[in-house]
Amino acid sequence: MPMPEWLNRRRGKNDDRDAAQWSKCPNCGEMLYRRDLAANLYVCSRCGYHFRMGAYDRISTIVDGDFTEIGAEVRSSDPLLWSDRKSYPAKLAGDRERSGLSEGIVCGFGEIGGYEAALGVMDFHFRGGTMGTVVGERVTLLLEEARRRRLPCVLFTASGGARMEEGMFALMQLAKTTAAVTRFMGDGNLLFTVLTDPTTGGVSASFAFQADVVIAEPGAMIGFAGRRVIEQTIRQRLPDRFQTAEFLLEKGHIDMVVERRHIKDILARLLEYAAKGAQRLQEASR
Amino acid sequence: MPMPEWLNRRRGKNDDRDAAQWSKCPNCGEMLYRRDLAANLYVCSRCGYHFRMGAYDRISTIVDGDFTEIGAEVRSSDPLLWSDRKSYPAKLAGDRERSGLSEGIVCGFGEIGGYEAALGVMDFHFRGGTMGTVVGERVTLLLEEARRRRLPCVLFTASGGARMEEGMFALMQLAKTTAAVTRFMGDGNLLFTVLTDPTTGGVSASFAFQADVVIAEPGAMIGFAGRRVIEQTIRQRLPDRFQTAEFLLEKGHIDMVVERRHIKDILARLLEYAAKGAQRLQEASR
Amino acid sequence: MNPFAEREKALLELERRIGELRAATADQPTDMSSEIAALESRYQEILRDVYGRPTAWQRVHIARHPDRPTALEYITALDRFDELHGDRYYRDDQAVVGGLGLLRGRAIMAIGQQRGRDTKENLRRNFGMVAPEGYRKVRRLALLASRFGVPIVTFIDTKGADPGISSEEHAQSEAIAQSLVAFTNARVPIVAAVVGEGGSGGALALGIADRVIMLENSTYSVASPEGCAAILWADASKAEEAAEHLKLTAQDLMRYGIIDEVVPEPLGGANRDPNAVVARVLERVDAALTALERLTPSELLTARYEKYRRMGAWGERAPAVGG
Amino acid sequence: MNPFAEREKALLELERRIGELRAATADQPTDMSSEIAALESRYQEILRDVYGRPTAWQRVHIARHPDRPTALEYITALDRFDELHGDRYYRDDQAVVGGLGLLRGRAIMAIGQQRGRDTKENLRRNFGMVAPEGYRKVRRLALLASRFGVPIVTFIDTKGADPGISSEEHAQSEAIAQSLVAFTNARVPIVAAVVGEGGSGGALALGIADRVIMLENSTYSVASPEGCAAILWADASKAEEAAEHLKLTAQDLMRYGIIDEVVPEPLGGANRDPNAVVARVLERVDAALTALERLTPSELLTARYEKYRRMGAWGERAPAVGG
Ligand SMILES: [Zn+2]
Ligand SMILES: [Zn+2]
Repeated sequence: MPMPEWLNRRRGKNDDRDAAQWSKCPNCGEMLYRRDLAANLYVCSRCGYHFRMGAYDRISTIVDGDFTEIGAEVRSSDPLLWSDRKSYPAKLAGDRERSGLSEGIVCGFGEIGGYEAALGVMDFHFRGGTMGTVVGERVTLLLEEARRRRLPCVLFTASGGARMEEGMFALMQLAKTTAAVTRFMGDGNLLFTVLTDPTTGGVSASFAFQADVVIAEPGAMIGFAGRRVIEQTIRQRLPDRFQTAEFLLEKGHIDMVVERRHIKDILARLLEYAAKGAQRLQEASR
Repeated sequence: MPMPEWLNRRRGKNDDRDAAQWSKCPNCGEMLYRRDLAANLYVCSRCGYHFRMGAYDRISTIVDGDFTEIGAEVRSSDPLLWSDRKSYPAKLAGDRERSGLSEGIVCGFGEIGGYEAALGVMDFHFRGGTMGTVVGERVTLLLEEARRRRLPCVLFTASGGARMEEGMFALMQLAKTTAAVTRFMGDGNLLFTVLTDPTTGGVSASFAFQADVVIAEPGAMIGFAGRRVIEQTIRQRLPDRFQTAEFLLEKGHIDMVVERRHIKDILARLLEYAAKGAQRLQEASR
Repeated sequence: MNPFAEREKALLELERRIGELRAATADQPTDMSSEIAALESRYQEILRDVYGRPTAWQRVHIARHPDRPTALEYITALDRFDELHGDRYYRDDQAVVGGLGLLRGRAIMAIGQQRGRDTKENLRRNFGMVAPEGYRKVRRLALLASRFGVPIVTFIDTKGADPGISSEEHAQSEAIAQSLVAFTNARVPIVAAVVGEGGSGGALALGIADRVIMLENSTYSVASPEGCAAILWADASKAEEAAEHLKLTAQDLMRYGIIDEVVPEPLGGANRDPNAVVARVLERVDAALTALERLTPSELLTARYEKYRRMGAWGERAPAVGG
Repeated sequence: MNPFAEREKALLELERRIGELRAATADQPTDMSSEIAALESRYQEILRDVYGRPTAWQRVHIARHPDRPTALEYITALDRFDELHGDRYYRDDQAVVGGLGLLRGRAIMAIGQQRGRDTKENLRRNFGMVAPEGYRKVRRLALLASRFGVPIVTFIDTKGADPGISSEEHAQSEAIAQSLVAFTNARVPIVAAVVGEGGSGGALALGIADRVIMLENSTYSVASPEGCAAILWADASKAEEAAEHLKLTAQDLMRYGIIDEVVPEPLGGANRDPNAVVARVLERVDAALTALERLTPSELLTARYEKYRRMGAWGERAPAVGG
């Protein structure tokens, strides 16, 4: 797949992660050559383990061609003037440097299998994908613009929870994005989410599970409370499968578990059903 | 409480049930003088056991004064030309004679604590309160008229399930009453149900649990499948509490368990909340 | 053991012999055509004898035949199918299969009760007896169909709702009641196909539809014959008698106006040519959808209300019984 | 042991002695007024010393004080209350109490998190930590309030959502997410009162409101101080430090525009005069409802959207941080 120009442009700072030529699969221990791993969509060729994936890498595997980013200009402020071992602005600067991202989500518009859609992709590499004011604002801007353009929306989630350093401003993003989701869906627009490893806390308890169709990647850890918190509460070790995508499928929480290489296909098919449904409604109303 | 004239009129044939001067409480074994039992709303004065109650008796304890019956002219036909040990028309005639009722539900309009409402009361004494075309039609007529008059509706349920002798016509009453409930509620009208002993099968799986607020009498058996069917399926005896109102309250299925002597009060209070809410909405819209 | 499957053995034996003779004829110069014709005539005779005019009770057994196509046969015969799982709360009930798919290029939401095709699947699918979690999945998918704007197609095949302890604990009544509401309110066309047994409220929870079609030997009734006999005469063994009383055949229900169309099966039942039956049902579903597609959502809802409003027999429309 | 309850002991001892002296004075001719005055002055001094300007961490303890009025104190102080139970599916979660009631003649839907007032109630109420069944009850009652046309009043008091195994198995995330949707969509006025601890998404699930009021010593935060310390520094014992960082006091949140009103408490906290505090909160709820009552449903929804739309600090409205 040729790399689109916008992707190369945004990727620059990401390259230091490629410095390590080999990655060890945390599941089966296989040493994987990093270029092969990337070519295999960051899935272990031996055991199928799904590595966490960068937002721009993800976008390049989902959209057909161009991707028009929106909300990139929205940047964090430091409302609580937080400083513990490090100041919050210093933490942000460090993550920007390391990840090549301006914040924990990349939002924009593109075509998926020929169907235009809004697309937001969270990235765990930036502050653990925590939900803060920028993530909340970008999701809201995306949904508002998608609503204006009457386009369906796909959100890929990856989040360790709420961003402590933004305190209640972070928590309020659940309310803000819920308001945006509710308006968007209330007008009859469809929302699809793809939950990737990990999807927990505030993101899990808002748009991740407010969608019309909820898809998850194999092995992804998904839940409200973190594993550690539960183990401390109940004072015993949890089974390995607990809170995995497969566990949630069995428990009826999610619609499907889909391997990374099929996710674009399934999204395109959902968009096709939606397009056919919309067309049918339009014809019936004539 | 003076007996309203309409009640005496409709009650005539009921009186043979009063011939037995004494009733034995099935729960505690106490012998109860029938007139005292009636004065105590058919609740055992010793243990609080709630006897099954006739529809007209019930109505007289719920409405303030007058009750205008509707749908009384709707009578069963025999669509399947059913005849087993007895013909279906003969079974109906027998039940009419014994119960003094024209069918398994009495519907109409009256005031409850000063609030006008639609009221339907099922009676187990007629064909075990089974759901047939007449029950379905009367409930539908009641809801349609209540919708026209923008009145809330209260339905007391008591049902052994669907009426076999009307075959699929009986089953279709679930669809018909659901359609009526859905239109009624869809226009913003409130539906309250009071589940009395027993409420099972099709009635349980339709309007009983489609209501805004679901109340039950103490000790009432409520469920979809009958106790016997479940016991045969699992080949073991069920605990006594299984499917009682109290059990369902714990399991979160119903809003409240209310003693018979408080039911009118609680209905009046619900109607008062609804009236205040409607008034508030009207004032806000001005 | 299904008595119909038993009787089929004689036919299968004849089929085998005819096949052998034909093979022999092809290889050899001997003219065996008259022997073959004789056997075939006998075969047709048995076929008519065994299957020609099945009684209601016989149809119950055809409807329960282990080789009769199940919901999944119809669903997997779609041009495409993407299964959606779960009630979002507690469990993915596998007695219900549902999801988005394409039928002759048309996007639909397909939902079926799946009874299982072997012992292992029977257990996993709970013999097609749906629990509250399953009806909540049904309800969710019906609501989702309205959001996508795609019609709903259901494949009904259940003895009835699951009668277990946990189903009662998890509010089976509420689950069915709310599924009925979802179908009543769906702003998209609904076509229901009764492809096996349609048992009681557990079937109707997928059965409120703008058009209901039924296979010739399917049954649809207010209670299973066994259940009806147990209720009326406290004797489940009188099921055959109940079956005749209940008027549960497609022909009866068509006459009563409770269903809209009967889809013919081959002599001997759908199990004798599953692929043809599946194709025929899907063809009829497609035709029904084509007819319904022209209606706006509000026309659909009005027509659906009127349809069920009329169901019943009372007052001026039917002679009253007794006094 | 709650450190504030410990410190109160000195005060209670002084109170007792002042009371004794007063009683003695009444009986005897001896003039003890100067001794009484001295003790009272010392009492006030300790009061100011102990409670005068509590730190954030001290407020966390006041908010958790065992004698602080719980949600049920507010709810039972209504003119009338009819409790409604259950999620309609699985369980009546007693960590949530909700129902219809009258507040100064106005019909409302009251919903509160109830942490319990003694060990037995704590267990029954799961310390006010709500499970998915509870959030589904909340959602149901919020929808019901819109059907009745009555405003919603919530009393928030929780460390956070229940973090147990079965809560995860029953889709805690979905339950909270859908409660947020229900409050966002409610076509009636919503007033939320943070009366104790407001912990994380588990509190916000009852907290989306047209007007949010907070008691002076209540706390409301993105995570409990212990949780925050565990997340950031893997050391829950650094909770005090986290409490100061989190800006979880009513005063801070008022300054940030995240809440709308601070309701004063007596010196020493609401536990020192529960009845007065309950009455004052209900009075402020009533005032908020009076103001909101004039709005039509669509005005309410628009205002609510705009309110939460503004929550955050970025772009032109706030100086960006770093590059
Ligand atoms: Zn591997
Ligand atoms: Zn008794």
